[in-house]
Amino acid sequence: MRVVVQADPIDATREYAVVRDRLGGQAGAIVTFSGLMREMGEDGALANMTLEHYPAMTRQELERIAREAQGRWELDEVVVVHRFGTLKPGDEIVVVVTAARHRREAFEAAWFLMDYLKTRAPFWKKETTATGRQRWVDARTTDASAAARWGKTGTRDRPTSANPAGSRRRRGD
Amino acid sequence: MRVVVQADPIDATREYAVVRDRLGGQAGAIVTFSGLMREMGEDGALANMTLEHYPAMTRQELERIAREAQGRWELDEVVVVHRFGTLKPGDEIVVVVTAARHRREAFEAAWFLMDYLKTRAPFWKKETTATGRQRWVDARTTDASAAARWGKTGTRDRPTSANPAGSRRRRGD
Amino acid sequence: MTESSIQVLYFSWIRETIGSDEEIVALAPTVHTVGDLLAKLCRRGANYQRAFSDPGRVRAAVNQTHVTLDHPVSAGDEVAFFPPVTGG
Amino acid sequence: MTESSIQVLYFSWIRETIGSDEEIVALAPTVHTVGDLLAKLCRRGANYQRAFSDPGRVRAAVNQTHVTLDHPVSAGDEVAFFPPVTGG
Repeated sequence: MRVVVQADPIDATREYAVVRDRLGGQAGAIVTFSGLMREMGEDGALANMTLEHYPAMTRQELERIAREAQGRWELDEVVVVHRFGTLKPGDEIVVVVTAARHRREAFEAAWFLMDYLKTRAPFWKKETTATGRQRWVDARTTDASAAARWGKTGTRDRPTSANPAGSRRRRGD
Repeated sequence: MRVVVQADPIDATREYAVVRDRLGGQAGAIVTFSGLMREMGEDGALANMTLEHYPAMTRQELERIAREAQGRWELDEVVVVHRFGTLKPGDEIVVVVTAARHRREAFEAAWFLMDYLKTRAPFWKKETTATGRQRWVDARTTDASAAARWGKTGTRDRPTSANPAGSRRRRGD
Repeated sequence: MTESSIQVLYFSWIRETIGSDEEIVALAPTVHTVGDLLAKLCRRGANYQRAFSDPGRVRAAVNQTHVTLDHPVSAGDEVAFFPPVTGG
Repeated sequence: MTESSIQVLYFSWIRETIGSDEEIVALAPTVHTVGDLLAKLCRRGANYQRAFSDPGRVRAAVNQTHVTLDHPVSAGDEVAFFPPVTGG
Protein backbone atom coordinates (compact mmCIF):
# COMPACT_ATOMS: atom_id res chain seq x y z
CA MET A 1 0.00 0.00 0.00
CA ARG A 2 1.26 3.43 -0.92
CA VAL A 3 -0.59 6.60 0.15
CA VAL A 4 0.94 9.99 -0.61
CA VAL A 5 -0.30 13.56 -0.23
CA GLN A 6 1.98 15.95 -2.08
CA ALA A 7 2.32 19.50 -3.38
CA ASP A 8 4.58 18.42 -6.24
CA PRO A 9 3.09 17.41 -9.60
CA ILE A 10 2.05 13.76 -9.70
CA ASP A 11 3.84 11.49 -12.16
CA ALA A 12 1.13 8.96 -12.99
CA THR A 13 3.39 7.03 -15.36
CA ARG A 14 5.93 6.50 -12.58
CA GLU A 15 3.23 5.34 -10.15
CA TYR A 16 2.09 2.77 -12.71
CA ALA A 17 5.59 1.64 -13.68
CA VAL A 18 6.63 1.06 -10.05
CA VAL A 19 3.63 -1.20 -9.47
CA ARG A 20 4.12 -3.14 -12.71
CA ASP A 21 7.84 -3.66 -12.19
CA ARG A 22 7.46 -4.66 -8.55
CA LEU A 23 4.67 -7.18 -9.21
CA GLY A 24 6.53 -8.69 -12.19
CA GLY A 25 3.97 -11.24 -13.37
CA GLN A 26 2.07 -11.68 -10.10
CA ALA A 27 -0.92 -9.52 -11.07
CA GLY A 28 -2.87 -10.00 -14.28
CA ALA A 29 -4.62 -6.63 -14.21
CA ILE A 30 -3.62 -3.10 -13.28
CA VAL A 31 -6.09 -0.21 -13.37
CA THR A 32 -4.73 3.31 -13.19
CA PHE A 33 -7.18 6.14 -12.66
CA SER A 34 -6.14 9.77 -13.10
CA GLY A 35 -8.33 12.68 -12.10
CA LEU A 36 -7.22 15.79 -13.98
CA MET A 37 -7.90 19.49 -13.64
CA ARG A 38 -10.17 20.56 -16.50
CA GLU A 39 -9.55 23.88 -18.24
CA MET A 40 -13.24 24.84 -18.20
CA GLY A 41 -14.98 25.61 -14.91
CA GLU A 42 -18.63 26.52 -14.45
CA ASP A 43 -17.80 30.20 -14.98
CA GLY A 44 -15.57 29.73 -18.05
CA ALA A 45 -11.88 29.13 -18.68
CA LEU A 46 -9.73 28.58 -15.60
CA ALA A 47 -6.28 29.96 -14.85
CA ASN A 48 -5.62 27.63 -11.94
CA MET A 49 -7.12 25.80 -8.99
CA THR A 50 -6.04 25.63 -5.38
CA LEU A 51 -6.66 22.50 -3.33
CA GLU A 52 -6.92 23.23 0.39
CA HIS A 53 -6.75 20.23 2.68
CA TYR A 54 -6.71 19.22 6.36
CA PRO A 55 -3.15 18.00 6.74
CA ALA A 56 -3.59 16.19 10.07
CA MET A 57 -6.51 14.21 8.66
CA THR A 58 -5.86 13.76 4.93
CA ARG A 59 -3.27 11.02 5.00
CA GLN A 60 -5.00 8.89 7.60
CA GLU A 61 -8.35 9.24 5.81
CA LEU A 62 -6.77 8.13 2.52
CA GLU A 63 -5.17 5.20 4.36
CA ARG A 64 -8.55 4.25 5.83
CA ILE A 65 -10.06 4.26 2.33
CA ALA A 66 -7.17 2.20 0.90
CA ARG A 67 -7.44 -0.36 3.73
CA GLU A 68 -11.18 -0.56 3.16
CA ALA A 69 -10.49 -1.46 -0.50
CA GLN A 70 -7.94 -4.09 0.57
CA GLY A 71 -10.53 -5.59 2.89
CA ARG A 72 -13.17 -5.79 0.17
CA TRP A 73 -11.05 -7.14 -2.68
CA GLU A 74 -8.00 -9.34 -2.98
CA LEU A 75 -5.50 -6.84 -4.27
CA ASP A 76 -1.82 -7.20 -5.04
CA GLU A 77 -1.27 -3.46 -4.66
CA VAL A 78 -3.13 -0.22 -3.91
CA VAL A 79 -1.67 3.22 -4.58
CA VAL A 80 -3.37 6.54 -3.81
CA VAL A 81 -1.54 9.79 -4.58
CA HIS A 82 -3.37 13.09 -4.04
CA ARG A 83 -2.11 16.55 -4.74
CA PHE A 84 -2.72 19.78 -2.81
CA GLY A 85 -1.75 23.40 -3.42
CA THR A 86 -2.05 25.24 -6.72
CA LEU A 87 -2.64 23.27 -9.95
CA LYS A 88 -2.95 24.29 -13.58
CA PRO A 89 -5.32 22.82 -16.19
CA GLY A 90 -4.25 19.35 -17.31
CA ASP A 91 -2.46 18.54 -14.05
CA GLU A 92 -3.23 15.30 -12.25
CA ILE A 93 -5.22 15.95 -9.05
CA VAL A 94 -5.28 12.35 -7.97
CA VAL A 95 -3.91 9.03 -9.20
CA VAL A 96 -5.15 5.65 -8.01
CA VAL A 97 -3.49 2.37 -9.05
CA THR A 98 -4.95 -1.05 -8.22
CA ALA A 99 -3.42 -4.40 -9.14
CA ALA A 100 -5.19 -7.73 -8.88
CA ARG A 101 -5.22 -11.20 -10.35
CA HIS A 102 -8.15 -10.44 -12.63
CA ARG A 103 -9.59 -7.28 -14.14
CA ARG A 104 -12.86 -7.25 -12.23
CA GLU A 105 -11.19 -6.82 -8.84
CA ALA A 106 -8.85 -4.14 -10.17
CA PHE A 107 -11.67 -2.18 -11.85
CA GLU A 108 -14.03 -2.38 -8.89
CA ALA A 109 -11.40 -1.43 -6.33
CA ALA A 110 -10.18 1.58 -8.35
CA TRP A 111 -13.72 2.82 -8.90
CA PHE A 112 -14.57 2.29 -5.21
CA LEU A 113 -11.46 4.19 -4.13
CA MET A 114 -12.38 7.16 -6.32
CA ASP A 115 -16.03 7.18 -5.21
CA TYR A 116 -15.03 7.06 -1.55
CA LEU A 117 -12.22 9.54 -1.86
CA LYS A 118 -14.57 12.04 -3.54
CA THR A 119 -16.85 12.09 -0.48
CA ARG A 120 -14.37 11.45 2.36
CA ALA A 121 -10.91 12.85 1.61
CA PRO A 122 -10.71 16.32 3.24
CA PHE A 123 -9.89 18.45 0.17
CA TRP A 124 -11.63 21.60 -1.06
CA LYS A 125 -11.18 23.11 -4.52
CA LYS A 126 -11.08 26.83 -5.20
CA GLU A 127 -11.05 27.79 -8.87
CA THR A 128 -9.57 30.98 -10.29
CA THR A 129 -10.91 31.94 -13.72
CA ALA A 130 -8.83 33.48 -16.49
CA THR A 131 -10.48 36.81 -15.58
CA GLY A 132 -9.35 36.49 -11.96
CA ARG A 133 -12.61 35.53 -10.26
CA GLN A 134 -12.41 32.95 -7.49
CA ARG A 135 -15.02 30.39 -6.53
CA TRP A 136 -15.20 27.41 -4.18
CA VAL A 137 -16.32 24.32 -6.08
CA ASP A 138 -19.56 22.81 -4.75
CA ALA A 139 -19.73 19.12 -3.95
CA ARG A 140 -21.61 17.17 -6.62
CA THR A 141 -24.64 15.31 -5.34
CA THR A 142 -23.81 12.55 -7.84
CA ASP A 143 -20.59 11.95 -5.88
CA ALA A 144 -22.58 11.18 -2.73
CA SER A 145 -24.83 8.73 -4.56
CA ALA A 146 -21.84 7.15 -6.32
CA ALA A 147 -20.24 6.49 -2.93
CA ALA A 148 -23.49 5.25 -1.39
CA ARG A 149 -23.87 2.42 -3.91
CA TRP A 150 -20.86 0.64 -2.35
CA GLY A 151 -22.67 0.28 0.98
CA LYS A 152 -21.36 0.87 4.48
CA THR A 153 -17.70 1.03 5.46
CA GLY A 154 -16.03 -1.41 7.79
CA THR A 155 -17.90 -4.44 6.49
CA ARG A 156 -14.82 -6.54 5.91
CA ASP A 157 -16.54 -9.78 6.77
CA ARG A 158 -18.94 -9.26 3.88
CA PRO A 159 -18.16 -11.66 1.02
CA THR A 160 -16.49 -10.04 -1.98
CA SER A 161 -19.19 -11.37 -4.27
CA ALA A 162 -21.70 -9.06 -2.62
CA ASN A 163 -20.14 -5.87 -3.94
CA PRO A 164 -22.12 -3.71 -6.38
CA ALA A 165 -20.83 -4.89 -9.72
CA GLY A 166 -21.45 -8.48 -8.72
CA SER A 167 -25.16 -8.05 -9.10
CA ARG A 168 -25.44 -5.31 -11.61
CA ARG A 169 -27.95 -5.58 -14.38
CA ARG A 170 -29.06 -3.50 -17.31
CA ARG A 171 -32.01 -1.32 -16.56
CA GLY A 172 -35.05 -3.09 -17.95
CA ASP A 173 -33.52 -6.56 -17.77
CA MET B 1 -9.08 6.81 -31.58
CA ARG B 2 -5.89 4.78 -31.64
CA VAL B 3 -5.92 1.03 -32.31
CA VAL B 4 -2.63 -0.82 -32.60
CA VAL B 5 -1.70 -4.49 -32.92
CA GLN B 6 2.00 -4.98 -32.37
CA ALA B 7 4.73 -7.57 -31.76
CA ASP B 8 6.89 -5.07 -29.88
CA PRO B 9 6.51 -4.67 -26.11
CA ILE B 10 3.76 -2.22 -25.16
CA ASP B 11 4.76 0.92 -23.31
CA ALA B 12 1.68 1.62 -21.20
CA THR B 13 3.20 4.74 -19.66
CA ARG B 14 3.71 6.25 -23.10
CA GLU B 15 0.14 5.42 -24.18
CA TYR B 16 -1.15 7.21 -21.08
CA ALA B 17 1.18 10.20 -21.38
CA VAL B 18 0.25 10.81 -25.03
CA VAL B 19 -3.45 10.94 -24.14
CA ARG B 20 -2.92 13.21 -21.13
CA ASP B 21 -0.67 15.63 -22.98
CA ARG B 22 -2.90 15.81 -26.05
CA LEU B 23 -6.10 16.44 -24.07
CA GLY B 24 -4.43 19.06 -21.85
CA GLY B 25 -7.30 19.89 -19.50
CA GLN B 26 -10.19 18.78 -21.72
CA ALA B 27 -10.83 15.47 -19.94
CA GLY B 28 -11.31 15.17 -16.18
CA ALA B 29 -10.76 11.43 -15.99
CA ILE B 30 -8.41 8.95 -17.64
CA VAL B 31 -8.61 5.23 -16.97
CA THR B 32 -5.70 3.05 -18.08
CA PHE B 33 -6.15 -0.71 -17.98
CA SER B 34 -3.23 -3.08 -18.41
CA GLY B 35 -3.61 -6.79 -18.86
CA LEU B 36 -0.37 -8.52 -17.95
CA MET B 37 1.05 -11.98 -18.45
CA ARG B 38 1.07 -13.78 -15.11
CA GLU B 39 4.03 -15.94 -14.17
CA MET B 40 1.80 -18.79 -12.91
CA GLY B 41 -0.31 -20.79 -15.35
CA GLU B 42 -2.68 -23.60 -14.48
CA ASP B 43 0.17 -26.10 -14.78
CA GLY B 44 2.72 -24.12 -12.77
CA ALA B 45 5.36 -21.51 -13.52
CA LEU B 46 5.47 -20.22 -17.08
CA ALA B 47 8.50 -19.57 -19.25
CA ASN B 48 6.59 -17.62 -21.89
CA MET B 49 3.35 -17.31 -23.80
CA THR B 50 2.67 -17.00 -27.51
CA LEU B 51 -0.29 -15.00 -28.75
CA GLU B 52 -1.51 -16.18 -32.16
CA HIS B 53 -3.93 -13.88 -33.94
CA TYR B 54 -5.87 -13.48 -37.20
CA PRO B 55 -4.04 -10.54 -38.76
CA ALA B 56 -6.63 -9.68 -41.41
CA MET B 57 -9.35 -9.52 -38.78
CA THR B 58 -7.69 -8.34 -35.54
CA ARG B 59 -7.31 -4.68 -36.25
CA GLN B 60 -10.77 -4.18 -37.70
CA GLU B 61 -12.37 -6.11 -34.84
CA LEU B 62 -10.55 -3.92 -32.28
CA GLU B 63 -11.69 -0.84 -34.23
CA ARG B 64 -15.28 -2.10 -34.17
CA ILE B 65 -15.07 -2.53 -30.39
CA ALA B 66 -13.53 0.92 -29.93
CA ARG B 67 -16.21 2.55 -32.11
CA GLU B 68 -18.88 0.72 -30.15
CA ALA B 69 -17.49 2.28 -26.94
CA GLN B 70 -17.44 5.72 -28.57
CA GLY B 71 -21.08 5.25 -29.52
CA ARG B 72 -22.11 4.28 -26.00
CA TRP B 73 -20.18 6.92 -24.03
CA GLU B 74 -19.05 10.45 -24.67
CA LEU B 75 -15.30 9.91 -24.74
CA ASP B 76 -12.48 12.34 -25.40
CA GLU B 77 -10.16 9.51 -26.40
CA VAL B 78 -10.02 5.73 -26.78
CA VAL B 79 -6.79 3.78 -27.13
CA VAL B 80 -6.49 0.01 -27.60
CA VAL B 81 -3.06 -1.56 -27.99
CA HIS B 82 -2.78 -5.34 -28.20
CA ARG B 83 0.33 -7.41 -28.45
CA PHE B 84 0.93 -10.63 -30.39
CA GLY B 85 3.87 -13.03 -30.64
CA THR B 86 5.93 -14.30 -27.73
CA LEU B 87 5.66 -12.62 -24.32
CA LYS B 88 7.37 -13.21 -20.99
CA PRO B 89 5.79 -12.98 -17.51
CA GLY B 90 5.09 -9.40 -16.46
CA ASP B 91 4.72 -8.13 -20.05
CA GLU B 92 1.67 -6.10 -20.98
CA ILE B 93 -0.65 -8.14 -23.24
CA VAL B 94 -3.12 -5.33 -23.77
CA VAL B 95 -3.47 -1.69 -22.75
CA VAL B 96 -6.71 0.27 -22.95
CA VAL B 97 -6.91 4.01 -22.25
CA THR B 98 -10.19 5.92 -22.02
CA ALA B 99 -10.56 9.65 -21.37
CA ALA B 100 -13.82 11.39 -20.52
CA ARG B 101 -15.22 14.41 -18.76
CA HIS B 102 -16.10 12.43 -15.63
CA ARG B 103 -14.82 9.21 -14.07
CA ARG B 104 -17.97 7.15 -14.59
CA GLU B 105 -17.77 7.30 -18.39
CA ALA B 106 -14.03 6.55 -18.38
CA PHE B 107 -14.40 3.57 -16.00
CA GLU B 108 -17.40 2.09 -17.78
CA ALA B 109 -15.89 2.45 -21.25
CA ALA B 110 -12.56 0.89 -20.24
CA TRP B 111 -14.29 -2.03 -18.54
CA PHE B 112 -16.61 -2.50 -21.51
CA LEU B 113 -13.67 -2.49 -23.93
CA MET B 114 -11.89 -5.18 -21.94
CA ASP B 115 -15.00 -7.35 -21.55
CA TYR B 116 -15.72 -7.11 -25.28
CA LEU B 117 -12.15 -7.58 -26.37
CA LYS B 118 -11.88 -10.74 -24.24
CA THR B 119 -14.70 -12.40 -26.19
CA ARG B 120 -14.29 -10.84 -29.67
CA ALA B 121 -10.67 -9.99 -30.46
CA PRO B 122 -9.22 -12.94 -32.45
CA PHE B 123 -6.27 -13.87 -30.22
CA TRP B 124 -5.33 -17.28 -28.83
CA LYS B 125 -2.86 -17.85 -26.01
CA LYS B 126 -0.46 -20.77 -25.88
CA GLU B 127 1.50 -21.12 -22.66
CA THR B 128 4.90 -22.77 -22.29
CA THR B 129 5.75 -23.88 -18.77
CA ALA B 130 9.21 -23.68 -17.22
CA THR B 131 9.47 -27.44 -17.83
CA GLY B 132 8.76 -26.99 -21.54
CA ARG B 133 5.16 -28.19 -21.73
CA GLN B 134 2.81 -26.30 -24.05
CA ARG B 135 -0.91 -25.74 -23.60
CA TRP B 136 -3.57 -23.67 -25.33
CA VAL B 137 -5.41 -21.51 -22.78
CA ASP B 138 -9.13 -22.22 -22.57
CA ALA B 139 -11.61 -19.37 -22.79
CA ARG B 140 -13.06 -18.47 -19.36
CA THR B 141 -16.83 -18.78 -19.16
CA THR B 142 -16.77 -15.75 -16.84
CA ASP B 143 -15.48 -13.71 -19.79
CA ALA B 144 -18.57 -14.55 -21.82
CA SER B 145 -20.91 -13.56 -18.99
CA ALA B 146 -18.89 -10.40 -18.32
CA ALA B 147 -19.35 -9.35 -21.95
CA ALA B 148 -23.03 -10.31 -21.97
CA ARG B 149 -23.93 -7.87 -19.17
CA TRP B 150 -23.26 -4.95 -21.53
CA GLY B 151 -26.09 -6.01 -23.83
CA LYS B 152 -26.17 -6.21 -27.62
CA THR B 153 -23.76 -4.47 -29.94
CA GLY B 154 -24.77 -1.82 -32.41
CA THR B 155 -27.29 -0.17 -30.09
CA ARG B 156 -25.91 3.32 -30.42
CA ASP B 157 -29.29 4.98 -30.08
CA ARG B 158 -29.63 3.55 -26.58
CA PRO B 159 -29.26 6.28 -23.95
CA THR B 160 -25.98 6.20 -22.04
CA SER B 161 -27.87 6.06 -18.76
CA ALA B 162 -29.08 2.58 -19.64
CA ASN B 163 -25.67 0.98 -19.39
CA PRO B 164 -25.02 -1.55 -16.59
CA ALA B 165 -23.42 0.56 -13.88
CA GLY B 166 -26.24 3.07 -14.15
CA SER B 167 -28.61 0.78 -12.39
CA ARG B 168 -26.35 -1.36 -10.30
CA ARG B 169 -27.34 -2.13 -6.75
CA ARG B 170 -25.97 -4.11 -3.89
CA ARG B 171 -27.30 -7.61 -3.64
CA GLY B 172 -30.02 -7.55 -1.02
CA ASP B 173 -30.85 -3.85 -1.46
CA MET C 1 -4.96 24.72 25.16
CA THR C 2 -6.04 23.93 28.71
CA GLU C 3 -7.51 20.69 29.97
CA SER C 4 -11.07 22.04 29.65
CA SER C 5 -10.81 23.51 26.17
CA ILE C 6 -10.98 22.17 22.63
CA GLN C 7 -9.22 23.19 19.45
CA VAL C 8 -11.55 24.16 16.59
CA LEU C 9 -10.46 24.26 12.94
CA TYR C 10 -12.27 25.73 9.92
CA PHE C 11 -11.70 24.99 6.23
CA SER C 12 -12.68 26.33 2.81
CA TRP C 13 -15.41 28.97 2.66
CA ILE C 14 -16.39 28.29 6.28
CA ARG C 15 -12.88 29.40 7.24
CA GLU C 16 -13.18 32.46 4.99
CA THR C 17 -16.64 33.44 6.24
CA ILE C 18 -15.62 33.14 9.88
CA GLY C 19 -12.30 34.86 9.16
CA SER C 20 -10.22 32.43 11.18
CA ASP C 21 -8.68 29.05 10.54
CA GLU C 22 -8.16 27.88 14.10
CA GLU C 23 -9.17 28.83 17.62
CA ILE C 24 -9.26 27.49 21.16
CA VAL C 25 -12.73 27.26 22.65
CA ALA C 26 -13.49 26.72 26.34
CA LEU C 27 -15.65 23.66 26.83
CA ALA C 28 -18.81 24.98 28.54
CA PRO C 29 -20.79 22.53 30.70
CA THR C 30 -23.70 22.75 28.22
CA VAL C 31 -21.54 21.49 25.32
CA HIS C 32 -21.74 17.74 25.04
CA THR C 33 -21.85 17.20 21.27
CA VAL C 34 -20.49 18.68 18.06
CA GLY C 35 -23.96 20.18 17.49
CA ASP C 36 -23.86 21.87 20.94
CA LEU C 37 -20.46 23.34 20.03
CA LEU C 38 -21.84 24.63 16.72
CA ALA C 39 -24.75 26.35 18.54
CA LYS C 40 -22.34 27.93 21.00
CA LEU C 41 -20.09 29.21 18.18
CA CYS C 42 -23.10 30.76 16.41
CA ARG C 43 -23.60 33.03 19.41
CA ARG C 44 -20.16 34.53 18.76
CA GLY C 45 -21.31 36.73 15.90
CA ALA C 46 -22.90 37.20 12.49
CA ASN C 47 -19.90 35.72 10.66
CA TYR C 48 -20.35 32.39 12.49
CA GLN C 49 -24.09 32.45 11.89
CA ARG C 50 -23.49 33.04 8.17
CA ALA C 51 -20.89 30.26 7.96
CA PHE C 52 -23.20 27.76 9.64
CA SER C 53 -26.54 29.05 8.31
CA ASP C 54 -27.15 26.00 6.09
CA PRO C 55 -26.66 22.84 8.18
CA GLY C 56 -26.81 20.77 5.00
CA ARG C 57 -23.54 22.34 3.88
CA VAL C 58 -21.61 21.82 7.12
CA ARG C 59 -19.59 18.71 7.90
CA ALA C 60 -17.50 17.94 10.99
CA ALA C 61 -14.59 15.81 12.14
CA VAL C 62 -13.50 15.01 15.69
CA ASN C 63 -9.86 14.08 16.11
CA GLN C 64 -9.46 13.74 12.31
CA THR C 65 -12.39 11.37 11.86
CA HIS C 66 -15.68 12.23 10.09
CA VAL C 67 -18.57 12.45 12.56
CA THR C 68 -22.21 13.53 12.64
CA LEU C 69 -23.42 16.43 14.79
CA ASP C 70 -24.57 14.16 17.61
CA HIS C 71 -21.00 12.95 18.18
CA PRO C 72 -19.71 13.77 21.71
CA VAL C 73 -16.91 16.27 22.31
CA SER C 74 -14.53 16.14 25.23
CA ALA C 75 -11.80 18.36 26.62
CA GLY C 76 -8.66 18.13 24.47
CA ASP C 77 -10.51 17.16 21.28
CA GLU C 78 -9.68 18.65 17.90
CA VAL C 79 -12.96 19.53 16.16
CA ALA C 80 -13.02 20.64 12.50
CA PHE C 81 -15.89 22.25 10.56
CA PHE C 82 -15.89 22.30 6.77
CA PRO C 83 -18.16 22.13 3.68
CA PRO C 84 -18.72 18.80 1.89
CA VAL C 85 -15.33 17.77 0.50
CA THR C 86 -14.47 18.25 -3.19
CA GLY C 87 -11.21 16.37 -3.69
CA GLY C 88 -10.36 13.73 -6.25
CA MET D 1 -8.73 -19.38 -55.83
CA THR D 2 -11.36 -19.67 -58.55
CA GLU D 3 -14.71 -17.92 -58.74
CA SER D 4 -16.47 -20.93 -57.26
CA SER D 5 -14.14 -21.57 -54.33
CA ILE D 6 -13.65 -20.15 -50.85
CA GLN D 7 -10.57 -19.66 -48.73
CA VAL D 8 -10.64 -21.43 -45.36
CA LEU D 9 -8.38 -20.46 -42.43
CA TYR D 10 -7.74 -22.32 -39.17
CA PHE D 11 -6.34 -20.97 -35.91
CA SER D 12 -5.00 -22.22 -32.58
CA TRP D 13 -5.51 -25.89 -31.71
CA ILE D 14 -7.99 -26.28 -34.58
CA ARG D 15 -5.15 -25.37 -36.93
CA GLU D 16 -2.81 -27.78 -35.15
CA THR D 17 -5.33 -30.65 -35.11
CA ILE D 18 -6.12 -30.27 -38.79
CA GLY D 19 -2.45 -29.78 -39.61
CA SER D 20 -3.02 -26.85 -41.97
CA ASP D 21 -3.50 -23.14 -41.52
CA GLU D 22 -5.13 -22.32 -44.83
CA GLU D 23 -6.72 -24.06 -47.79
CA ILE D 24 -8.87 -23.43 -50.83
CA VAL D 25 -12.15 -25.34 -50.85
CA ALA D 26 -14.41 -25.72 -53.90
CA LEU D 27 -17.89 -24.44 -53.11
CA ALA D 28 -20.15 -27.48 -53.66
CA PRO D 29 -23.80 -26.80 -54.59
CA THR D 30 -24.87 -28.30 -51.26
CA VAL D 31 -22.88 -25.75 -49.24
CA HIS D 32 -24.99 -22.72 -48.41
CA THR D 33 -23.93 -21.91 -44.86
CA VAL D 34 -20.86 -22.01 -42.61
CA GLY D 35 -22.41 -25.09 -40.96
CA ASP D 36 -22.70 -26.81 -44.36
CA LEU D 37 -19.02 -26.06 -45.00
CA LEU D 38 -18.07 -27.48 -41.60
CA ALA D 39 -19.96 -30.71 -42.39
CA LYS D 40 -18.25 -30.97 -45.77
CA LEU D 41 -14.81 -30.47 -44.18
CA CYS D 42 -15.50 -33.21 -41.62
CA ARG D 43 -15.77 -35.71 -44.48
CA ARG D 44 -12.15 -34.97 -45.39
CA GLY D 45 -10.67 -37.06 -42.60
CA ALA D 46 -10.26 -37.94 -38.94
CA ASN D 47 -8.16 -34.85 -38.20
CA TYR D 48 -11.03 -32.58 -39.30
CA GLN D 49 -13.54 -34.64 -37.33
CA ARG D 50 -11.36 -34.34 -34.23
CA ALA D 51 -10.90 -30.60 -34.67
CA PHE D 52 -14.62 -30.02 -35.01
CA SER D 53 -15.88 -32.77 -32.67
CA ASP D 54 -17.16 -30.33 -30.02
CA PRO D 55 -19.32 -27.70 -31.74
CA GLY D 56 -19.37 -25.70 -28.47
CA ARG D 57 -15.65 -25.06 -28.90
CA VAL D 58 -15.76 -23.94 -32.54
CA ARG D 59 -16.27 -20.35 -33.66
CA ALA D 60 -16.33 -18.92 -37.18
CA ALA D 61 -15.80 -15.69 -39.05
CA VAL D 62 -16.78 -14.85 -42.63
CA ASN D 63 -14.76 -12.12 -44.28
CA GLN D 64 -13.20 -11.19 -40.91
CA THR D 65 -16.51 -10.80 -39.08
CA HIS D 66 -17.78 -13.10 -36.30
CA VAL D 67 -20.76 -15.19 -37.49
CA THR D 68 -22.90 -18.08 -36.32
CA LEU D 69 -23.03 -21.39 -38.17
CA ASP D 70 -26.22 -20.48 -40.05
CA HIS D 71 -24.45 -17.59 -41.79
CA PRO D 72 -24.41 -17.96 -45.62
CA VAL D 73 -21.18 -18.53 -47.55
CA SER D 74 -20.60 -17.43 -51.13
CA ALA D 75 -17.88 -17.90 -53.70
CA GLY D 76 -14.87 -15.75 -52.92
CA ASP D 77 -15.53 -15.61 -49.16
CA GLU D 78 -12.81 -15.99 -46.55
CA VAL D 79 -14.07 -18.33 -43.84
CA ALA D 80 -12.12 -18.85 -40.61
CA PHE D 81 -12.60 -21.52 -37.92
CA PHE D 82 -11.12 -21.13 -34.47
CA PRO D 83 -11.71 -21.88 -30.76
CA PRO D 84 -13.27 -19.24 -28.47
CA VAL D 85 -10.79 -16.35 -28.37
CA THR D 86 -8.48 -15.83 -25.37
CA GLY D 87 -6.93 -12.43 -25.95
CA GLY D 88 -6.76 -9.47 -23.61
